[in-house]
Amino acid sequence: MFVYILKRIVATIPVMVIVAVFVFLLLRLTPGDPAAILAGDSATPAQLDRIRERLGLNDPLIVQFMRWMGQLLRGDLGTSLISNTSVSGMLVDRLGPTINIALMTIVISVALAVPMGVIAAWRHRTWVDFLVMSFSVLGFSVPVFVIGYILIQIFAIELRWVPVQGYRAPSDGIGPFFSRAILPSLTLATIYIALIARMTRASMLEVLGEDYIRTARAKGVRENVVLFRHALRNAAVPILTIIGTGFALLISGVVVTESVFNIPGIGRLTVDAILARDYPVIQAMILLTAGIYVFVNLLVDVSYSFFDPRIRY
Amino acid sequence: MEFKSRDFSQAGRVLKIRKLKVGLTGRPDAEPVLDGIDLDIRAGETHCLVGESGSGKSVTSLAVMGLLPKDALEVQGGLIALEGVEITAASASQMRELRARKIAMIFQEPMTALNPVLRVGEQIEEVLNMHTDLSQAETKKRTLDMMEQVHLPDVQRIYQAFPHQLSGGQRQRIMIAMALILDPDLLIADEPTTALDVTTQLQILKLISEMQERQGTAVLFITHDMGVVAEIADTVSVMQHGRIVERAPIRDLLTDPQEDYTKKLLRAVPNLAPRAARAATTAQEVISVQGLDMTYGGSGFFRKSEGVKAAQDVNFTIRPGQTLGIVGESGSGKSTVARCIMRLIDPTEGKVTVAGTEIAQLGRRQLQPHRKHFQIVFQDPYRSLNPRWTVARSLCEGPINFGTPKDEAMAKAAELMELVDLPRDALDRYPHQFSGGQRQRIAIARAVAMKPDVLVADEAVSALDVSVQAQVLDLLDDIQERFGVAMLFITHDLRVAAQICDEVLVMQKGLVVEHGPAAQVLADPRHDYTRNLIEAAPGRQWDFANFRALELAHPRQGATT
Amino acid sequence: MTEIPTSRHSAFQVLTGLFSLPAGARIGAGPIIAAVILVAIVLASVLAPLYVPYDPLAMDATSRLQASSSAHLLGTDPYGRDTFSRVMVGGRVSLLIGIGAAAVSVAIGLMIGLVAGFFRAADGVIMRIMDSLMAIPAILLAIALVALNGPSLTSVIIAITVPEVPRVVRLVRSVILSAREEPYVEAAIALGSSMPKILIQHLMPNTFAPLIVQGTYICASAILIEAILSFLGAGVSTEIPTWGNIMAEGRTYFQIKPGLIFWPGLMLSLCILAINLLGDTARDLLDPRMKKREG
Amino acid sequence: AQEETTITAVMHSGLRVLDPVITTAHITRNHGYMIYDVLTAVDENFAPQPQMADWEVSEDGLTYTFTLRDGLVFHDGAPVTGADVVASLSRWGQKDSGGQLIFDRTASLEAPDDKTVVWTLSEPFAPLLDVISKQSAVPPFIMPARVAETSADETITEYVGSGPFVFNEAEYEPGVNVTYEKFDDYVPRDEPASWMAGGKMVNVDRVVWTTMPDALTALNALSAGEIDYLEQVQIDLMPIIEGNPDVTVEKRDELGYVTIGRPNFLHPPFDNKLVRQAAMAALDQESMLATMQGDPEYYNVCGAIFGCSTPLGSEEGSEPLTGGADPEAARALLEEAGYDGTPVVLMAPTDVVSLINQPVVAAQALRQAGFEVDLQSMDWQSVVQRRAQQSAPGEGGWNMFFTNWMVPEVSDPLINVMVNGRGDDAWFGWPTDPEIEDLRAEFVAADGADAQKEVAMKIQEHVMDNVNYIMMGEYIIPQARRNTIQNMIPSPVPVFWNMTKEAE
Ligand SMILES: Nc1ncnc2c1ncn2[C@@H]1O[C@H](COP(=O)(O)OP(=O)(O)OP(=O)(O)O)[C@@H](O)[C@H]1O
Ligand SMILES: Nc1ncnc2c1ncn2[C@@H]1O[C@H](COP(=O)(O)OP(=O)(O)OP(=O)(O)O)[C@@H](O)[C@H]1O
Ligand SMILES: [Mg+2]
Ligand SMILES: [Mg+2]
Repeated sequence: MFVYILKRIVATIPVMVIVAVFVFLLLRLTPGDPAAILAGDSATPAQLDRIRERLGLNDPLIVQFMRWMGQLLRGDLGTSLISNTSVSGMLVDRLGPTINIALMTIVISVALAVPMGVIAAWRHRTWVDFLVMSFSVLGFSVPVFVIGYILIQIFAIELRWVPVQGYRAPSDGIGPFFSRAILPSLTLATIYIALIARMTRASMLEVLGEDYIRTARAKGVRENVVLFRHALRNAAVPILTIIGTGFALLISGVVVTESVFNIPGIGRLTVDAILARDYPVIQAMILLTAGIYVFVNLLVDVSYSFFDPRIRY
Repeated sequence: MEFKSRDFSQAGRVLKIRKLKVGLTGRPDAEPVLDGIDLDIRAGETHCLVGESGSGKSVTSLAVMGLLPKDALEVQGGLIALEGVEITAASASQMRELRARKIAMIFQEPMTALNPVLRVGEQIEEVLNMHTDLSQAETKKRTLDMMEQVHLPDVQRIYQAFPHQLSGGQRQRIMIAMALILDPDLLIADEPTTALDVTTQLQILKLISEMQERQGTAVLFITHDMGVVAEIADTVSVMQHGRIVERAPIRDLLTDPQEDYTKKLLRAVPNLAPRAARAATTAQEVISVQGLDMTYGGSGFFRKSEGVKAAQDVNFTIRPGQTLGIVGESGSGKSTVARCIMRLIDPTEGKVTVAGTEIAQLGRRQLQPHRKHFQIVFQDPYRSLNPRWTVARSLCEGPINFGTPKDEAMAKAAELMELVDLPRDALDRYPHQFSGGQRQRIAIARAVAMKPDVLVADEAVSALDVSVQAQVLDLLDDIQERFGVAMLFITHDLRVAAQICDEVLVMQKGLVVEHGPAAQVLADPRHDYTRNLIEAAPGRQWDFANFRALELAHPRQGATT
Repeated sequence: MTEIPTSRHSAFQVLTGLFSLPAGARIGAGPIIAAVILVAIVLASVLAPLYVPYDPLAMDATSRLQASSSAHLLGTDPYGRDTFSRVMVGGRVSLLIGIGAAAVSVAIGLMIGLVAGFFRAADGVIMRIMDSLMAIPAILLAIALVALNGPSLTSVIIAITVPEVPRVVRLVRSVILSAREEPYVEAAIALGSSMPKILIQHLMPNTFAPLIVQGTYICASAILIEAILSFLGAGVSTEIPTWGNIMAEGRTYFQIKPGLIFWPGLMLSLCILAINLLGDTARDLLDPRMKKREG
Repeated sequence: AQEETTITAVMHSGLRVLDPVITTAHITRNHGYMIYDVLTAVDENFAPQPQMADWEVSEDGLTYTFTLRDGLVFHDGAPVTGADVVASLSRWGQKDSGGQLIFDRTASLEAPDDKTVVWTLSEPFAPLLDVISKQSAVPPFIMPARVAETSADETITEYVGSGPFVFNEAEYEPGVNVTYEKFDDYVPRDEPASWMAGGKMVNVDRVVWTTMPDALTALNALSAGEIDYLEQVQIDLMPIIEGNPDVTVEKRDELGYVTIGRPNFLHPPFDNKLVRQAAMAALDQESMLATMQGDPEYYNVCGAIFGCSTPLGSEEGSEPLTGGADPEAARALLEEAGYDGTPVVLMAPTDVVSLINQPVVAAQALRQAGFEVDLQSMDWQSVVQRRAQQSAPGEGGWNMFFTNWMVPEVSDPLINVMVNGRGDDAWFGWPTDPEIEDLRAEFVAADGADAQKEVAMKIQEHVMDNVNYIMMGEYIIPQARRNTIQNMIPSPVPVFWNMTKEAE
């Protein structure tokens, strides 16, 4: 197992290299000119060219790539072309909000969705099941921003329980953090609750017909234990997978939530950077998210064999 | 032979079943699965339920447990009362209270009945946690104790093991431990010893009877093993087609059966005496195994463990038309040998030559064309059938793989169904809709359909009632004669081994302790262990087919009859 | 030595083997209603140009953001275009994108996932590549693709599909990892079934239940992602109405004219609900244990 | 002691570039006005007024002498000297198009002493004061000499000015938040504030600018009192806050913006004047503005290329634009031009709210007049990159795009880049238009407001005939504030001096 984890960690390196090359090429294929953003509307072509020269954008691709790789090897993520600030500093500033919201979302989603899915499967084809199903379909098909607006309307504007927008780090106090993070987390959670609940239900349905469930009942085990200990663990693998890939989705999918709730996170940073073609920021962001994906999925893969001992690596 | 002959009329009535009718859910007009079952079991009594496979024995027991599959079967009439409490009307929480404390059940198929993702130790402990207030340490102690009592070896390891790491018999003993640990008032045992070798079986049976003496436990024992019935039963009910056709105290039933069906059943019980050896062939052996070694595992979650040496230095050859039997205690490595030969697992060491090809080292792809030559009937028939596939599809899979056109394969499948005594229309059903024995016959049919050169049968008949078992053994014999199949027959049932084997190989703890012609090994065992095995064979003093006791003075004679 | 018979089957045979439904399967009212709704929406969308009262692109600055009226059944948008006409016509491209993206990512993801789950040797490499792919934001990919190919339906579907595929792969693989340990797989090996056959006929059906969930999710999210993409200029042209871009355009008007989001959203939800119900039914039909026994 | 007052303002975009010389982005200019001061500035009558310095012009119009007023210090405590001014002007002069015109004619720019700057020209340049007083796009902000010595192509890395607010670098998050603190040592002028001129009295302790990408959220936050000020309110969304008694929606300045369409002169069909005229005839200001703004209160049909309420504004010859669409006339023009159905590639940005509508509306109108239109959606960055491509529309080029300007950015022929006719050196679209170049030279040479106005009229006429660009009208984006915010001066640039904040 240790060997496996070690191997996986080593395997991260080629993944990162692939991502790096791919992203680098992709970025240079997309039209757009950071120099133009910098210079503004009325710059002349000659001015633009001078800025490009200074930013090193006129060098051959391979030179630019090697330069970037060199920087990376020295642990330097580079400097934003637009704001001229260090990328690592930006990431540090922006990562906190996103990670905090994402974690809170995951906790909320799993805590709500798994029991929902379990109960729906247990009461297969009853109104409970139907309710969970319908909710999750809504969760998929209502745009995130609508959910956000509705939550704001109810909890921030009508009830005035929480602020409309903004973000405070947990270090500024749990109360302020919580009151601002709860709506965005709920907003983000809807879609994951929907997804996880559906997956839990589907997976549980497969399991509940098994003989060992009957055995558990024969032992006089309480129904909740039958469901959560015996059945859920057997149903866990696809659920875990969804949670894992869902986390990855979260990281990149927070854009809308972050704009609706005005949270200075990396989702917004990424989109802003893409729209401004701020190459060093985009590259760093994608490497970072790739790293997170790899890590989260490693966790998920390792946890498979914890939940299903027949899976061995 | 001594039969039990206690009178229970004074003892309290534990289970009372009246006019029980079970049918398909939502379809009261369809033919019921159980019809008009009446049954009484009193404290301390052992009531055996025998009868053909698919006759409704398991369904009866599930109905008592209140665990009929809701979507498929439902109680449509009658009454079941446990110590006066009517189960048919009990609420879910009442039922929960009753289970494990008052009624416990050992399920028929131990692999599917155990949760694959929980350690078996935890699964036993759970019963205690649910129904007692014992401390953690006490719980564990009770559990390990119980595991010792069902004669599991190496309990510390097995406590930590997951079901898939255990042999069939070990799993079954886990089930037994789970059922016995709370000393229930009524124990339902559905074929609890099918996967156990006779010595272990004997110990388990003793364990149950001790509990009965101690607690006055009533036992409903479902089995097809007449030897076991003869040993343990107070009363016997014979089932056929969802009805009880005959009920009698054990002695009466064995000496003077009334119904034709009962007679037929008893006549089918094989004799423990080895059958006449077949003419030795000089043909080239089709399978030869040399120096086979298999060690499982070797790495744990966070620590290295030594691994389980499941088979060591196994050697044998089989010629066409011959049968080699492997007998031995549960967990001795029989299935492991079978799986190595089938190359379902890769042997750690050794050679396996089938039809002239050395297969122990072949890659998967190279092996595939040779698979036609050797087939296996798995120990666990339910799991070995794809639950999403109809029986017809499962039966056709192999032949189609090797070029038989689909129509032809279908026609063959239908024939095979008849061969193993299942209705043709069952072809369109799914595995979960069959009884345990029916599934096993399907598994046999599937292997036979391939007309292999070598057939490995891992406890292929252990779940079958004797009449069907006899048919299947005839069938195997017939196939062997017609196609010259070499057979590796794994069983713990010495009667069966005696019936079918030319040679017998005895295994213990991964080692071959004795190997020789059947007549010699069974009639004149050299090794202590073999001797123990034979001694332990239940009901060996009774000649079931003739409704009388065997003359023990001339055991050797049987070999020549 | 006996002649070794061939064990080749046409892919067709392998696949048809998969869909032998239980005879006499009973279907309840729910799925039938679902099918009717789905067919109705698809037909209404496909035939929309024939019956909608306005050209979905015709603007009228004098009738912006109107409420429902007899002239404009569902009111108008900020350009004064008729919402009803736009929503109905919008279904065409949206459904195409949703179903296209779901079908493509499920199909590709299923294939790769089967291989990764079953062949340990391939697993490491495939999963690392998938990890890399997952990290690429759809937006970036879409912008690049549009730059290369021009804005087209294909570019949009590819851009949505690429990050979706690894998720499907992961899911399929996880199910296969468990299922391949089942004894019936061993039995199939013993019967000489080829790897592709085992994969497709024995293992693949285990993935259907989770795939139906994932597939419907992809379908819905593709329709919504398309909206985001078209707003970044990487979707289909702004001139082609889709449910996604109608909602995205209506986004800021949420508090003023919720209908701009509500109506296309309703259509989308209905579709997804119907697809889900049908998916569940299909799943139940494919899994005999779920099905009530018919005599 | 009084409690600290902080104004939280949501601005139209995030601040990312801190160098006000290198970019023309409005948010950076606004930032410049917060922390820097300027030598001279325009008041609400477009008239240059002294700010940091008084000036004197020699009789021959060749020598400008600026005298710095007393009490000017940078945020780091150093006094502002003539050398700082010279360095700052020189750097600006390399970047700004108006500045370049002046430096083309500059003999010398020197600081004989700490308080004086002397600017000597080689030939008279009447609009010099107008150019250095302008508020858009790049005003000549005064920085310490060590900062201003940075190359004009590199961004500065030290943000020290002598303006009324101090930039708080620690709390700066690019694109998200920027915090300014009151500069206690700033000495305002005595005159009342008027536009960028006059006394800049700071009455609050801190100003925080934040960016809210979501317009609805910003409005909701204003309603809930989480922010004090919203620079731009989408007019369609005004109903949300209209009922709120604590919030005022108002026009900050009457000038507003213009929106324009620019054809590409290099490629068919717009290389043909008749086709350009046809396009102009096909388009209709009223419906475009109505679609963009909705409420007529906030737009203004206006055919004056220099803006309707500016000194040079004139609507001469603009009937085709202001009189509604005339598809028939357009068709006739197309026929005359022999238009062969070459599709017009119209770039439609999708991520800039203020530019989304124009291409969509235009595409519809052009089609009605018989044009083939290929409306291509893309993000603004792609527009920005693509509009710099001179290749044919089929090969990555384009035919037409739309953009917006603040009225002061187009209000005279020197500032307005679209009337530049120097071919490849001209602004995107690259018209080669010697006539207009002659007119612009005439404008520079013209002496006095009346003479200038006359030339401007000629340019207007010429543009209407040659269709250098299509003026699509003026519009105003209102601002919204909590009622606690008072005394904000009207100005095209939102300024935070003078403003007071009462306790709620
Ligand atoms: N879930 C089910 N759905 C439909 N029919 C079933 C189901 N389970 C069992 N049956 C049918 O009920 C009958 C009785 O089955 P049961 O399992 O009780 O047999 P059994 O006597 O225990 O046989 P065996 O000795 O082979 O285990 C069989 O014909 C079987 O096909
Ligand atoms: N996958 C596995 N991992 C670890 N140990 C295993 C595994 N499978 C079997 N074993 C162990 O190997 C030994 C031999 O098992 P095997 O299944 O061959 O026994 P068997 O002779 O077939 O017994 P039975 O008659 O009970 O089926 C047992 O002790 C068992 O616990
Ligand atoms: Mg049974
Ligand atoms: Mg075994």
